[in-house]
Amino acid sequence: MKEANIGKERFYRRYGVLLSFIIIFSVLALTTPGFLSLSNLTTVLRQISINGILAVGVTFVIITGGIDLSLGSTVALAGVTAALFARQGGDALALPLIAGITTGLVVGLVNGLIVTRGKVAPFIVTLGMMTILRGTALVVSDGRPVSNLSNAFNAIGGGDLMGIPIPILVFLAVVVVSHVILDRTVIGRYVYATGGNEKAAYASGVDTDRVKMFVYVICGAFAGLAGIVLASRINTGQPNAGVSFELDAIAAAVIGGTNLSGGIGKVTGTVLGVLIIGIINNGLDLLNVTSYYQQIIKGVIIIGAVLIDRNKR
Amino acid sequence: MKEANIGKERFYRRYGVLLSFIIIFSVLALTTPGFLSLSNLTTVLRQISINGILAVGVTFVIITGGIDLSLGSTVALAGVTAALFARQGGDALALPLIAGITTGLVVGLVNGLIVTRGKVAPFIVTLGMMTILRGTALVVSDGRPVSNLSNAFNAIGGGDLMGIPIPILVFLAVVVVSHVILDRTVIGRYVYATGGNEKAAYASGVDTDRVKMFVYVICGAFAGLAGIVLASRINTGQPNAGVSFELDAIAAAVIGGTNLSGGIGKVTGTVLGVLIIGIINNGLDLLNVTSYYQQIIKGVIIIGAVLIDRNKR
Amino acid sequence: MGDLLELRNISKSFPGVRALEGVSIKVASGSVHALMGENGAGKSTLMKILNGIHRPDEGSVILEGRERVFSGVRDAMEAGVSMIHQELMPLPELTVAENIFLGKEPVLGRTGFVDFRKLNARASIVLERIGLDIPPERRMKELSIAQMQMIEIAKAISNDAKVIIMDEPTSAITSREVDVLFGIIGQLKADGISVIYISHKMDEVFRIADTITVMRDGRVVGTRRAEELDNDELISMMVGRSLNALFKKRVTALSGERLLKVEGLEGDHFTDVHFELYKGEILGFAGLMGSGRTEIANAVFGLERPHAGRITVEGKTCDMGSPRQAMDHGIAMVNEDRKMNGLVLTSSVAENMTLSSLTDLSTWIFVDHARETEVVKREMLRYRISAPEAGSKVVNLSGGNQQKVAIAKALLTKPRILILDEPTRGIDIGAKAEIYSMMRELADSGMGIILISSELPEIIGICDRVIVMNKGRVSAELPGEGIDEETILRHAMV
Amino acid sequence: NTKARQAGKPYRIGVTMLSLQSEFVVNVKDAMEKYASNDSVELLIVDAERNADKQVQQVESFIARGVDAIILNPCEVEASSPAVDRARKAGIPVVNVNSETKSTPDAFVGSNDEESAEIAIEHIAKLTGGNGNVLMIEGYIGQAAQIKRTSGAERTLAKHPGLKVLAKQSAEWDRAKAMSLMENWIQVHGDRIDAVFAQNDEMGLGALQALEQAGLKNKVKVVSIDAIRDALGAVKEKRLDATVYQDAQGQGQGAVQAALALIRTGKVEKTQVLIPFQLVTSENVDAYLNRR
Ligand SMILES: Nc1ncnc2c1ncn2[C@@H]1O[C@H](COP(=O)(O)OP(=O)(O)OP(=O)(O)O)[C@@H](O)[C@H]1O
Ligand SMILES: Nc1ncnc2c1ncn2[C@@H]1O[C@H](COP(=O)(O)OP(=O)(O)OP(=O)(O)O)[C@@H](O)[C@H]1O
Ligand SMILES: [Mg+2]
Ligand SMILES: [Mg+2]
Repeated sequence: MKEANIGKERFYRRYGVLLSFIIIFSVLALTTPGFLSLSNLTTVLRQISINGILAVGVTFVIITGGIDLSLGSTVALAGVTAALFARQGGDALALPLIAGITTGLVVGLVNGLIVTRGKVAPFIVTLGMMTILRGTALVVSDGRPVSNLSNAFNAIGGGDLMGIPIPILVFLAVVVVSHVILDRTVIGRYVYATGGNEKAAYASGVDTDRVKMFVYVICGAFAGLAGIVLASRINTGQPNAGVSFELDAIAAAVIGGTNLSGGIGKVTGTVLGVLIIGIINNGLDLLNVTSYYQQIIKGVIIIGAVLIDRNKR
Repeated sequence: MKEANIGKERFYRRYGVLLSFIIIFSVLALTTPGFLSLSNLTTVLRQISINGILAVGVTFVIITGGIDLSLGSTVALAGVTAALFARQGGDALALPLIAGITTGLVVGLVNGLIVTRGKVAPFIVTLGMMTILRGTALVVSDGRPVSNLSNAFNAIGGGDLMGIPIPILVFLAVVVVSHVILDRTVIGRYVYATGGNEKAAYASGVDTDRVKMFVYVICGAFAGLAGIVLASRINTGQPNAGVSFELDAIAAAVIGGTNLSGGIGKVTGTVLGVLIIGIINNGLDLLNVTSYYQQIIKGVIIIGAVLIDRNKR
Repeated sequence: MGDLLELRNISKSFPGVRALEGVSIKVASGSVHALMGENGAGKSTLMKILNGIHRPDEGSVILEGRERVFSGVRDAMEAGVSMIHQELMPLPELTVAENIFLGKEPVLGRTGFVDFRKLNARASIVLERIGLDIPPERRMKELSIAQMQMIEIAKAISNDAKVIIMDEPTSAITSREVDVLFGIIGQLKADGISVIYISHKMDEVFRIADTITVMRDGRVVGTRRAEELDNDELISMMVGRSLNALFKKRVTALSGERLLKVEGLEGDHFTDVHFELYKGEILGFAGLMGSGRTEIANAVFGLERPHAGRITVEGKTCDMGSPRQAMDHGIAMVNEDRKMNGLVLTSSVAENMTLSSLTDLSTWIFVDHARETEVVKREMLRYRISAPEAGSKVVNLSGGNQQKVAIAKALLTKPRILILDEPTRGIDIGAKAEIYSMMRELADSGMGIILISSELPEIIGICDRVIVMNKGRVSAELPGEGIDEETILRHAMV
Repeated sequence: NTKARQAGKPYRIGVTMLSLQSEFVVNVKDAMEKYASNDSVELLIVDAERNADKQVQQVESFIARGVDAIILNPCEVEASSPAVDRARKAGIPVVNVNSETKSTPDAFVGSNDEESAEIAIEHIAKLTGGNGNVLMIEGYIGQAAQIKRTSGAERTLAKHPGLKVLAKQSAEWDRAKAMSLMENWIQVHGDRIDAVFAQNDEMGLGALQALEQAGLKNKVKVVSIDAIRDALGAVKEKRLDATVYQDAQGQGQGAVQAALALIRTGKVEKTQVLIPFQLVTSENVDAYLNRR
């Protein structure tokens, strides 16, 4: 009996999110006509890819005990920057890609520097950056969408490769790379150690400041990538895009079992969190639930998913 | 030399925010014509009152190591509820006031219950509640502003008492009550203890769950109050009001020295944080800075204010 | 004298661990009942049940003849149970007075307002009683660990308790404070209050205990009157076998090769510190609490920047900017505060153990899992770390096993110089013996070891040379042979 | 500007705009600035960020600073009304631009939002022959523009019983959100969709893109409102079937003119200048493209 008990707890700890996901998925599959079709599931995957890229990026940051509220604005700024180069640059892809990702990288670098050198709480640094970057995106684009982008650029968001939409492939690549980094590499270990107990990690010879720089930079770079995907998906660099994207990304990570106080989290969990949010959004639209009620239901499910998984830790 | 050093640290710890405030205030006073006029300073105070009420409320929550992201939606829902009663209720004030504050109270109660009983992270509970309450506000108001409110109700936001605008008086009352609670009462001690080291507080016989309930309820009630003030200021219960108010409130608390990991914070500090944000907003408008650049400057100053104060902790 | 308290047939399981199995003990009123046993035997768990923190799976608590079910700490406190926890639980931002009276603040009338005057006045009285000369308004975070430990004691005795549980109350304090504590325990006994006293220190237990219960693997091995037992008998009850001599002396002669030289080191709380460490030597640092030993170690290990001074390792002057740099120079350190500065509690045994030496266990940027597992298994066996598996979270290990993980982590960096700051704090006698013999072995193989300890017997027993610190200065350097506690204390106090 | 200053103290007009993150509003603002640069006027432009209380605060600030007139681009009908009341109480002339408030200002220059939706739906009726299934993408729920465009659309739809609304949903004025919404709708409604009405161009363009990707565009008509640059381009390329032109130029310029008249003479010729909406299709799009 006691053994069984232990087994149950372990099961929850490892598979709690999966359970939430399966429950929600099954309910939708049973109640929602069209939900299970291949084309709908592909649609869901394409739609989650942007939130997915952001959520995986912010998972790194959250594991170190930090947070990044500037994600949404970074998406906007990177999208606008990339679009500016995609407009001027003819059909060359390299320039807009480099511009977008570099924008994200630099944002991450600045976040990381203020957090580590300035010793300001990540919440406040990235909250300040959120406004700064939004303003910058508006300045850069003069408050207007940047459009008329090259076909090559627009193909990133619209095209497929071997039948799979490119945004999905980008998301998959981000997932695989991130999973490997966190699960298999030395720096991945340091990320967990820094979040679990910064002082102890430092005393164990981990350069915790460098680890933090690393996570903000990788999170920023992913946000830049997400900005590119978004801009090419809607064929425009929108300075007002991405508002509150960070909240969805953080919610996905936390639903997926990442602990906001640091030290705990997995890419696979975050992916499940992203999927949960994605199928809820899709399912509620398919069911044509009124927007008012959509919000209520979404909120309930987010809390509910974490409740099911609460045995974590 | 060592003594001087310690003295300096103490000074920063106690007066760092004040220093930031004085610097920003002086710069604005010197560069901005009209900033120092009595009518302008009164305007500033009236403008900060809503954010002030919210920031003081969320200070309680943050000191226990929690967070409340549902503030903005609570403001909207409480405003709508109060407005519904202010419309029906003729010139009676009691009903809308009770309705608004009770709404906030109940929201706080639910937040507190899920945090303590459900053991879900406050970030995710209140993030979920943020959407739920927004949806509820839309349902309750049927997606439309609730208007045609009684004059008595509208007078709360628009009127004065002995020449002082009522919102300022409400804010002052909130500040005084909160300061006394946190600084002088037993429950105030428990709030700090719970945030400083929950296990230790529990082991000392503090009912930490009850303390947490208390802070969410008080924060919710204040948000309800802020919702009433807002609705009466704009003569409408607006279901989409208050978007991202929580971020300004949290920023004010953190600028004021409240520590997001709990245990540290003062009402006086939060008030300074609120004032800093208020005079920045006001000053940038007075200086006629373009709105895009305003955002950039605001972000920089928020981070800067905390940087000056970083010796805290 | 009747029994004040009875714990009857208590069982308790945690995920993967059966912590207690049918444990029964009786505590007479006005007596000191010592609870002893190896790390992880279940002592703290049993006491947390009595204190209302844990609920037992089976069994009952009978206090003053009545069966009680405590729904929380508050409940237990009101019934007259008070506890000093093994892990320090300070509230760093609150004042000393607020810490002591947390949960029982004096109020003005029935208003809910704290009566700060009365609070501070009462705190002063309690502080005087425990012989601590600090203002009650001082913030807790400004105290040293030892002082915090004394505050925990103050907190427990200021409750109106019938039973006071003391879970390793002396693990962070020096003999002077121990004497104060034992004086207080004497008074408590005289007042008819019972004390349950958990410690790994034999001499203490024999000094004050009336009754001794020994636990092993979640069960009671036996309960005896203290005077019926002697040292060896007690040890064999605890570890299931008898131990050879605790301390082994050096077998090889010192080569005299200098590993470390520290000159003119100055920090916040210490000045003008000189010393040298030789190959194969165990150098002890003795002193009272707050005498600056930890800070010196931190400076040498790169955790804190000294204001002045020079550190030379194997003839090379080194700049210790960070622990990483110190490690690169062959230094490793086991911190005195394993929870704060030693271990990542949310991570597993394996992850903690290899954290400092991860680059040695990896190919390119990837961790070599197979090699890591092999190393961790080997080390777990070597130090007899009892954990369900290498992947178990450290937070669920007993204190002693946590300490062993911290030591293993330091040694995996293959240091030439090892700094051990209070390495046996909270460790059971068996593990202590293992650590001592390990230290000897390491020293014999050429490592230089600095041992900072407040336990004079181990300083005297194992060190080749002893430096005594007094208020931040080196007050004496004594040879390892032929010193006694009195000599050390004289230099430490003056 | 320097000239104006030398000639005497320039008039100062406080301007609070609904949201400078919305292209149409930015266009109105630009038109004001352009017009003001010809006259001795200093515009103090602030962004209310769609927050009615902020707008009221900004007007309070303007009053405290003693501006000569205030131009208000209201966030909300009711909620922005106190701004008008306060300004009038302080004796400062107020001009509402683009949309109305409940309180009456000294002058109004703008359009009636309901009309824009009427034009759009009428065009859809024309394109579909009065029969078909329509999807409606709404703006941010609870905002004045959303409420009016919804009610205008619903009123007109009622006149065309052959037009059936399959679903309506909010995409919060956002292109990406509208695209995702449309993608989801395609999954359920697929070939049954005949037309899409989006309450602004951003959302219209998002829907358009989803339809194009699903290969449904040639079957489905899309009409939206505002005539922002991208939308005009899409109309020109015959991708978007129509947009409804709202005259940013005329509104901005008219508002400054009215404010100046109020400052100088204390009155305006017409207290209500209604600038009509115009339907833009591929036939007349060039005229609108040239206006920029
Ligand atoms: N919260 C917990 N979750 C899981 N396991 C636990 C928990 N607390 C204690 N244990 C386990 O229960 C057993 C008994 O631990 P306990 O702390 O009571 O030992 P102890 O006798 O106090 O040891 P020490 O002398 O090292 O303090 C150990 O195996 C420990 O790992
Ligand atoms: N967190 C702290 N804040 C302020 N002062 C401290 C702190 N920790 C220690 N001190 C002070 O620093 C001095 C040296 O302390 P240190 O910890 O190095 O001594 P120690 O000899 O290791 O003693 P022990 O560890 O037994 O307390 C003491 O005066 C102590 O009061
Ligand atoms: Mg123990
Ligand atoms: Mg020490």
